[in-house]
Amino acid sequence: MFQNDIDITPDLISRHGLKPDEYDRILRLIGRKPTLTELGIFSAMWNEHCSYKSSKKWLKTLPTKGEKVVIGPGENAGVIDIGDGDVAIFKMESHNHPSYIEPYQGATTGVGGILRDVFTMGARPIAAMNSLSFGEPDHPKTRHLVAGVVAGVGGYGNSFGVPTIGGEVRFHARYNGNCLVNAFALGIAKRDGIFLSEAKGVGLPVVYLGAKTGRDGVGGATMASAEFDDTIEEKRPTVQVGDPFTEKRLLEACLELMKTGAVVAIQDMGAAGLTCSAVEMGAKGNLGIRLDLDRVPQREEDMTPYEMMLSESQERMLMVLEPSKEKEAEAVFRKWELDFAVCGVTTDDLRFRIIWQGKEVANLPIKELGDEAPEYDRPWVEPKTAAPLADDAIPAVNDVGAALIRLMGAPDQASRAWVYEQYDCLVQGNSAQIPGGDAGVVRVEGTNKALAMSADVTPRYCDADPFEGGKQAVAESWRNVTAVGGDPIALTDNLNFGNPEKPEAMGQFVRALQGIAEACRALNFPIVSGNVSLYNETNGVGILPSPTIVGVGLLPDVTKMATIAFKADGDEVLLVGG
Amino acid sequence: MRSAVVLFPGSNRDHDMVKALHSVTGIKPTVVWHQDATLPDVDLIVLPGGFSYGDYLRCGAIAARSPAMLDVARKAKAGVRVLGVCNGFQILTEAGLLPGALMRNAHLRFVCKEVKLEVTNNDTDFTRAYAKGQVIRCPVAHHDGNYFADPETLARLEGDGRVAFRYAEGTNPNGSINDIAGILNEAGNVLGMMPHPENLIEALHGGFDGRGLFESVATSLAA
Amino acid sequence: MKVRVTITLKAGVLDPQGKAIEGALRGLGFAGIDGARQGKIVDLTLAETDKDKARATVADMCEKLLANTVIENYDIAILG
Amino acid sequence: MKVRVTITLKAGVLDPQGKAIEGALRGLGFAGIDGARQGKIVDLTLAETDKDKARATVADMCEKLLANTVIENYDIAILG
Ligand SMILES: Nc1ncnc2c1ncn2[C@@H]1O[C@H](COP(=O)(O)OP(=O)(O)O)[C@@H](O)[C@H]1O
Repeated sequence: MFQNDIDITPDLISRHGLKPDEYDRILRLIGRKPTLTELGIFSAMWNEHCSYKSSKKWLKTLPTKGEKVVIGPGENAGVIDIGDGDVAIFKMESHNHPSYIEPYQGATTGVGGILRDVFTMGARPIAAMNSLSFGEPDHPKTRHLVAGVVAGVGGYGNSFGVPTIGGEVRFHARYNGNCLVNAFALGIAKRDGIFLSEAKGVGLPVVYLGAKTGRDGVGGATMASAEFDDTIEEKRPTVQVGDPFTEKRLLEACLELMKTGAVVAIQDMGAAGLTCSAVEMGAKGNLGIRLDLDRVPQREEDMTPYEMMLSESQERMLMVLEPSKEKEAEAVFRKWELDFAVCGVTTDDLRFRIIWQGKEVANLPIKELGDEAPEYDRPWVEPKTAAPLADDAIPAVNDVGAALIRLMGAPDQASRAWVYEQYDCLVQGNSAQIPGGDAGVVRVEGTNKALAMSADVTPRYCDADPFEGGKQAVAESWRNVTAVGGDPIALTDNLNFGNPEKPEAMGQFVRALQGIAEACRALNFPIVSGNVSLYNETNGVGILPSPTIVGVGLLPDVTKMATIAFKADGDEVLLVGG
Repeated sequence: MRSAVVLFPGSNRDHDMVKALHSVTGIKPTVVWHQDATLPDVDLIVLPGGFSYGDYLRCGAIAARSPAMLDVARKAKAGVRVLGVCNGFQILTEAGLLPGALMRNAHLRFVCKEVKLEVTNNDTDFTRAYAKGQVIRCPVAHHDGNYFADPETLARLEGDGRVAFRYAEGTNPNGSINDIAGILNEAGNVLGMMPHPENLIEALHGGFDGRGLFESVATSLAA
Repeated sequence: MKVRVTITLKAGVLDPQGKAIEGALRGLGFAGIDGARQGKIVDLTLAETDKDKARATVADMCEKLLANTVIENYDIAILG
Repeated sequence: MKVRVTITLKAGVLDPQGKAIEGALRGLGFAGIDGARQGKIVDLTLAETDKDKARATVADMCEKLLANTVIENYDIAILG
């Protein structure tokens, strides 16, 4: 029997990843002890992953505005204008911890999540990329992780039907206990066909769509913000399983529904699905939300409200619907054989209320849940930078040929065909440049223009000097987009760092971010979306600072695109640049 | 040439196929939902690529039992040309319209790359625009393209010239028996193939080798 | 009633997955493996309470969908 | 010695494949299906003749390769 009113002990608080002072903040905010469901909701809303409590202060310093920026950070994905009434919508997101625990499913659900972020906004995804960092090639876990992650990235994207047109793979001992899986997706929509999460109107139906809710990943969002240690085995059952088949139908159903004018607001369910999505929709719209959990489609028996509010089951969406179109909306979802349930209503009381078996199990101030989340100015120290190498520190090469072969065969230099040949890079028929070149390029359907994109970061550089490394990642992405003939417009980032509670790691974060910001300003290359993944640390060893950048640019005429291959015998080869 | 593309839940190269047919024949194909029990009267029915029903149970198995497929079978029997590409090929074998089965790729991985195809038989409605023995370029993108048939079936396919395409020059990407990439039914009006001719039909794709297949069907109808 | 359908590949049908499993096990240092074949199971929960009827229904399901009898055999077990 | 390993998804783990099978059976007109879950089997032929040793070796194989113990359970049966 589920007990909502159990005693909230310090142990329970700490198991929810909440610090004692954070719990005091909750008490002050609601003026009483929270129920168990409420504690779960706070833990989901206030963990690092959802609240950005360690990084918010610094993210605000990034340049996010530009002539072509339609929507910057804050929505599911960033939006840029690409002319003719078209917009490109894109974002990158990490699934590092889940992929380390279960590489195949971790990677699939990462790809699934980022695709949903894009089509939630009304865009059909037309390109995907991924940036993968693994431990040393001969580390006992590496082979298993690489095989699982690559198969998972492909397994989801290929089935969903989005071309994967680029990415990166690297190996380094500092990822031995913590691989990185960053997934990027980009979609296309019309400028007047963008959908947002802000709920509007009182008394409107809140509708649950997609797959049923199970106990998948209960506590997962909290896990993604906790450092790993050897108790990791115990956290295993929280693995979510991705279902690209359901997601593909969800995509088609959502896009079909959006055309009918029935959608007032829409939000995908990612980490801590129902909680974060409902709170975000309400808070943004200055509205309360009441959810009736007995109407939520459930896959498992006897689910508690606590489990339902924290479930991370994939392939689900929440929408606020235009009431007159409810029947029409339902028909679309039935056609695609997806669950559809009116499970809540918008209210004018600014409360987030959860009803279960006729009882109210949570009643919280909706805006404060997000706005009053703790925000930290974590102490940081200037990170150690590596001293420049002396000119004679590296012995001269005697046998250039042998050195070249070694270089080309090095794990970080060798051909990536074994990875990208497992990804469908052609589906949709618009791929102009597939993996193997400087940037991936896709044509915008029905036009002669195309979008170029490239994922870049060199964590070795960031480790040696976070500021310069951050700058370099932006510059490299810019160069790659330019190299195919694209005009860089904006970028998304995925900031993967170690434990922010350690001043040295926090210093790496701060300095890298400053470097990124400086490069973005210098290049007039704004950041329109992104994701932060902290606590990438195992047994006290942090990863290399890894701020992945994906820059996006426009080619007005795809027939003018440049490619990497030499074209003819006797052509002259020029070296340009500094 | 009038054509129809059958859309199953999980199809994902339907759009590519529609574009290819439109581009080559000048007429936009009709898209038919898999629940429709009757297909329109057309000259060519296409089952597109993708992951119908997520490839769950067996690739193509669940789609092969959908209402539209009963009509596809009827129309195939009546001589209407039917083309199944990739998942479409898997559906045709599962529906019994073509013999054999498509198994998991020998290396067990999804493979997306360009291969070489030998036009083994150019005396068919689908291959007339090519020369016999011509080697064309064509991309593949699949997880289960490893064609298998028992020895008698195989002997019959080979003996009757029903192997339309073979992977050439050592490019067999999946372990397919006899390097088989595409086969015909006995009457020659149903073709199933793993490679994607619809993805090599314009300059953007880096070549035009896939057009011949659609041109062949169009001209065979005109004749 | 719970019914388990076990679907195996017919003898003589190529089994890339089985072969790969065999190779992978050898690669992990396991010796003395003379063969590996893979197959699948489908566990069904049926409202039917009569064993014979359940068996007949499931056989029909196998013929119509669950097994591809060109390449697969199936076996039905009533689990209770 | 022949050994059959049966690998099933842990309770609660989403089984998209099982769901699709269930839906397809309904679509074919079968009624009274309360659930379908899929799993797989691996049939091994081993040189080993001692049952206990075979069982131990196969358990090791399951842990190392055959089953994904994060989401799957396995069961070992000696077929003889
Ligand atoms: N994970 C991946 N997914 C898809 N494509 C990849 C992946 N990793 C590398 N690639 C592709 O392989 C090619 C070589 O990669 P990389 O060595 O990182 O390129 P560069 O150093 O030229 O930027 C690029 O075209 C890149 O897009």
